[in-house]
Amino acid sequence: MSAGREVVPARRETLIAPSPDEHVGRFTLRQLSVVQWIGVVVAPLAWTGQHIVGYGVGQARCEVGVAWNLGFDTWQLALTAATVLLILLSEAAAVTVFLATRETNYGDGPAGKGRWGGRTPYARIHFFATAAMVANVLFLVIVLMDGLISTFTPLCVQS
Amino acid sequence: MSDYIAGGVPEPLVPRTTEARNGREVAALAGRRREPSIGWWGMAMLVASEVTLFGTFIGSYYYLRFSDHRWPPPGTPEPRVVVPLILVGILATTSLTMQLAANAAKRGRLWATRALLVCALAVQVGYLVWAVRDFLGQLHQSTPQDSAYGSIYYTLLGADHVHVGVGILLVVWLLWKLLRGLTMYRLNAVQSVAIYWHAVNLLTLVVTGVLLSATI
Amino acid sequence: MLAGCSGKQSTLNPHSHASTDLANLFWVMMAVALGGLALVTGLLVVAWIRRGKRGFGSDPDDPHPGERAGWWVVIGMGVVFPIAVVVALFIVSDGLIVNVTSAPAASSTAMTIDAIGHQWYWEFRYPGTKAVTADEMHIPVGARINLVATTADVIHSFWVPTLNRKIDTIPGQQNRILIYAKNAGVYRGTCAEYCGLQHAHMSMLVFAQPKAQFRAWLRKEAAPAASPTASLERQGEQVFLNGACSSCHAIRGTSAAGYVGPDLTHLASRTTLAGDTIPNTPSYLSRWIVDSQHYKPGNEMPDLQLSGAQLHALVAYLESLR
Amino acid sequence: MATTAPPPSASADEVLERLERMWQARPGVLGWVTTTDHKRIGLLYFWTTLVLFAAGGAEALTIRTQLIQPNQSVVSPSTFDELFTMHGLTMIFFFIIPMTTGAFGNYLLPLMLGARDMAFPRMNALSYWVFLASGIFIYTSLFLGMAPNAGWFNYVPLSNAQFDPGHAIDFYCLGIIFNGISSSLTAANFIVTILKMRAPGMSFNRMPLFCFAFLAASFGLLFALPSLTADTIFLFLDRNVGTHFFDVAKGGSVLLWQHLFWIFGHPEVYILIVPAFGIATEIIPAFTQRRVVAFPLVAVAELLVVFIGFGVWAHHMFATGMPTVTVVFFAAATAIVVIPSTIQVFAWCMTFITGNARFKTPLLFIAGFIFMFVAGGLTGIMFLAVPFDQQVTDTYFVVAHFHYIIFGAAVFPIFGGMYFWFPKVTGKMYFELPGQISFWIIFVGTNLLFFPMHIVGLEGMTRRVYTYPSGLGWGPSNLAETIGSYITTVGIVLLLGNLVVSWFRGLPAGPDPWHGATLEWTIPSPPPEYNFAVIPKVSSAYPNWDYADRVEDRRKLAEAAMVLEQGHEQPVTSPIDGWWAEIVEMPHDSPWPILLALAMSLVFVLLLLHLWVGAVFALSGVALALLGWHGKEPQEA
Repeated sequence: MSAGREVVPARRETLIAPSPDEHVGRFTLRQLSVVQWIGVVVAPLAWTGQHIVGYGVGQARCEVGVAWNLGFDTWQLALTAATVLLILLSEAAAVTVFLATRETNYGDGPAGKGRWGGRTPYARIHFFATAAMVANVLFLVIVLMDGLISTFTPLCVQS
Repeated sequence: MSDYIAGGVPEPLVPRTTEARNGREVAALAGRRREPSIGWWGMAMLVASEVTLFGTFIGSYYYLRFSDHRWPPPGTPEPRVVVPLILVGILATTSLTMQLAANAAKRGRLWATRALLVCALAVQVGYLVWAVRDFLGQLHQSTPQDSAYGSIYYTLLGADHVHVGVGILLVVWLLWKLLRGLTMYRLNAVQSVAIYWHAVNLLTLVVTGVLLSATI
Repeated sequence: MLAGCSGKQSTLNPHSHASTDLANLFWVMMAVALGGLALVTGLLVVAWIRRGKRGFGSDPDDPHPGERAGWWVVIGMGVVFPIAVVVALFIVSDGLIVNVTSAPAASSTAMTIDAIGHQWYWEFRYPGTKAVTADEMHIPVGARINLVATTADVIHSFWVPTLNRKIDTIPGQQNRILIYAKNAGVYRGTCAEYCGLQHAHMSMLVFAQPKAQFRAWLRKEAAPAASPTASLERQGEQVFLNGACSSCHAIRGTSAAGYVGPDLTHLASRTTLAGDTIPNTPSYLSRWIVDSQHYKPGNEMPDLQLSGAQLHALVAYLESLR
Repeated sequence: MATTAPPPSASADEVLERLERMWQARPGVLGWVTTTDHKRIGLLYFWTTLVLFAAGGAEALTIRTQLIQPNQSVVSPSTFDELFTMHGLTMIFFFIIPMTTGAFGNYLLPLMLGARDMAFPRMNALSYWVFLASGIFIYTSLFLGMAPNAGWFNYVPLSNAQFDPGHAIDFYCLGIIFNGISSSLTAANFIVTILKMRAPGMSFNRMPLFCFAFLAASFGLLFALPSLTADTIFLFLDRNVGTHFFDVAKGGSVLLWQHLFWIFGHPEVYILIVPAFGIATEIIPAFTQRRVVAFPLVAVAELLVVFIGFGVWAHHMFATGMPTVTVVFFAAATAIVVIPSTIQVFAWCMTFITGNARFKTPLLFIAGFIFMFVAGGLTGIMFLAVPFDQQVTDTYFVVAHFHYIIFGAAVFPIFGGMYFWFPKVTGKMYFELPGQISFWIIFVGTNLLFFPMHIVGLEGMTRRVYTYPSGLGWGPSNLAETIGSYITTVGIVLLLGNLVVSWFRGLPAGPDPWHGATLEWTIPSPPPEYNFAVIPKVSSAYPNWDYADRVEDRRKLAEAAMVLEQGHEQPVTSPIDGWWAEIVEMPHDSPWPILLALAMSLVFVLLLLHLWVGAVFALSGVALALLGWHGKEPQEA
């Protein structure tokens, strides 16, 4: 929700917080925050999409007999490749943010060691980046597992 | 930094928003509040839950469709395309009206808010009246008891109409509240009902699209 | 202990390639699991031994002792190692072993048997013959059999643990599973999906016989019931046909064609009654007819109000149905 | 701090006295009926769920007694079916969820976030009254002898009108929907509370892990329940209106029920145990005097386990004959959903080792929880092996697995949490020795109860059989299980007895007996109605150990700064970074929540009796209650 015009100056004076335009390495703080969210949300969403579509394609092909002009394996491999790319993008974003904010500390509060100590939002950005770096690996593994196995298993054999 | 202040703002500068009792105060305090209200968040949660419910209904629709090749089954009339689309399109415009009402309320403009809400209400009531008549009309040709298609068709449509009806009750309640002027509480209410209506309009569009997909 | 003499229905007492693979898979996973449990328990024991040694605030320079080491353990033992384990398990079980238990290719099987679940008994049909029996399935040893599992009412699940994994009987669906017995014997199976009041008494016996024996059995089973010779048995037949029995049970070769209860054409050739609940002896049979609700409360069979003489004749007749 | 200079004429005592006056509740029963205080609502939840826990436990004991040896007939088959159905429903919907989210969450979340109440105090009360009503509703069926009897997952067609006539399944459908309303309200309330009501300065990376766990569980509930609601609506319509959602003959599908049920049902499992993780991650730091190792990974693991948990549902349906190519998607997700748990387990163990562990009763329960959770989790991993899953599903092996998870991983931390926060809630200290004894009895009892289930399961014993033949070697294991169930009962009775006696006889505990890590230990025990006299300063996830901040708070109290005593006032912050956005007036206690719950109960009773028109009229009662609810605005209070 955008702030009403008349109070913007007041906010600038009173909000004891780093300016969003402050430079952190190559990025401004605002950009860094955006990149951090990319690192956090892209991979889960990509996996969600691949999970639903991949399952749906299998159901449609085997339970209903709907065969779109593309073959099943082509579908799965294309889907897997696209998802893997998105997840790698997400991971790259997380790593970038992690490296850019190393001089902070997610847990020790403003008194923490490092250039920014544990101050908000640096510490929050670093915290999410750290978490995302590990989380994205899990999504990558899931996608590779089912994407590849589903192309190797004989098509439409009842399990 | 040494003079770090928890929350970034010293207490005296934080707006005590619930104190706003008229349009001017509302405008001033709402402007200084840099975040959506708690009520807005609460409504967002309700909306998330309702959207998920409809997501489940729609998922069931396609699951049933893909487990039965005759869709709609022979003897069941295909849903009409043109009229529903037009009316849903008209209903969707109320999102704009509701949002304008919310913005007007945020700027403390009581009369503008009331006027915009009345406009929205007119369209919404019109839509619901037509929708209910059409619903009952269709029941003469086919019923939910005919087949799984009928069951999910009427459940989806009915659930959507119910949500439109609840939205109308909310708008009526807002107008009744606004008879006694504008307060921060009522501003929050207007903003919350606005996002409810955004969700309902979106759902109505999607549901109509899903039901029409049977004709493809 | 698990696969002992009483393992008639034990998953760890395999008598087919499929169950053998499943049992071996289990033992491997079990070993790994025990290792994991031992590891974590060991860590807890270490913590207990080292209790009171150090902690927060004990060293002002290092407020969080061992944090870095902890991170590496969490990354290594908590992420990398378990991912390696589950991926390996996934490939072995869901890439390879899954094909052993999935539905057999139609061309690869010697014969087909239909298993139809009823509340609460199993009906077995042998397509291509007239043979219909209940709760006791006969199969040739060493033959790949394509078992088609369907249901007449609710969801049941066909399961003979020593021969293969289970398969649900879903209304509107024809699920298939491979049945194969390496050696002759009697294997016990049961309904695995909760199917109502007598789910507990919906078991079955699978008789794996040498091919010749099996063919003989099938020929006999396909034939209609021999009409009774002794007068008592003939009275019994009349009781059966004129009484309530024939409205629910079928006896091929007579006018009785009910489809509520199991087919009784060759009842006497079965070893058990009511889904392996009681042995099939004249005394148990008569007690079952008089008061089936005692053995299997809630089953469909009504109290027939038979006189002693009628019951005597009826049992004699049923015992003649070999 | 110059910026928060005190108003000239206010001393600490005046301020506290004004807060007392402002926040004090109505006296007597009326105070409890109309309360919106999250602590009182938490206690109401606690006592109610304990009663329902006793009911579910009694059902379990009857089941175990029936199965003590082959061919028993302690109860009739139909009673047995009702018992195991009600046991499942009770323990999941009426004990664990309301105990963790309802009792622990309600009481502790605001205290840990530095808030004075939940985001929606009256909605919070509504959740409780609706929960109570739904509990009474579903247990009425048991006393009327028409309790649900198709198992807690209630598969069609067994549960449709043809095979289960009468009201049993209608009670199930309506009871589940009714209870789901309560849970959804609680979930929404928790999410908004966690996102918006944190003390200023508590950015996400400074939020206690307990709150991450409850955030995850609340999102799980919010997005999982609609699927179950839709499912039960379909079934109710099929049974009473004649629709054909699950009728194969008319183009319906019986597997639709299973898909919708398990899309809810599997996240449900994580909704049950993630709050328990949260409890563990509070108890461990307190008793090792050390922060949880790898904080960000544990935090994200709690969220991930619920998120990935939405993608594994079909592993409950591997035996229904789906194509292998679709099955593997769920097997892969099932494989990886393990990893967040391994992350947490090793983080906990390393915290144990690198910290200064004091094995008091709460920590014993957590150690036991880790053991049980790992044991249950390892059998859980086996279910990603599709063929093995197809072999053991619907047998006692699965029963063993999920009881290790649900009793071991969810109920053990609940017991540990009862001991841990007992001093905070009552101001009394429990007796340590009986506490430790109760742990060992429960630990031995549960393992004796649940471990042999693995064996009988592998030996081929299927679930939900009211009896079993002799001669298959299942007798000894079942006997051991039954004995184990009795031992466990003894342990639980001892635990509760210890707490009750301590309540009257216990020594005063003081505000912080454990040198705990989070904000609830900075305030007196039991906490005052307004929770925090001074809105606390938070600069890490373990604020009670940030000595400087606590000193500053005390100084502010002396200066009457950061007190917000002009009404039921509460700071509201931004969702991620905790910037201070506004100060709002919170609602006072109100009679409308319980009245609204009554109106809703009337609707559901009329639906049960198939009085459709009456139900529609009763909805107007709901509308009236809502009007009254919103009649008086906070600034008019």
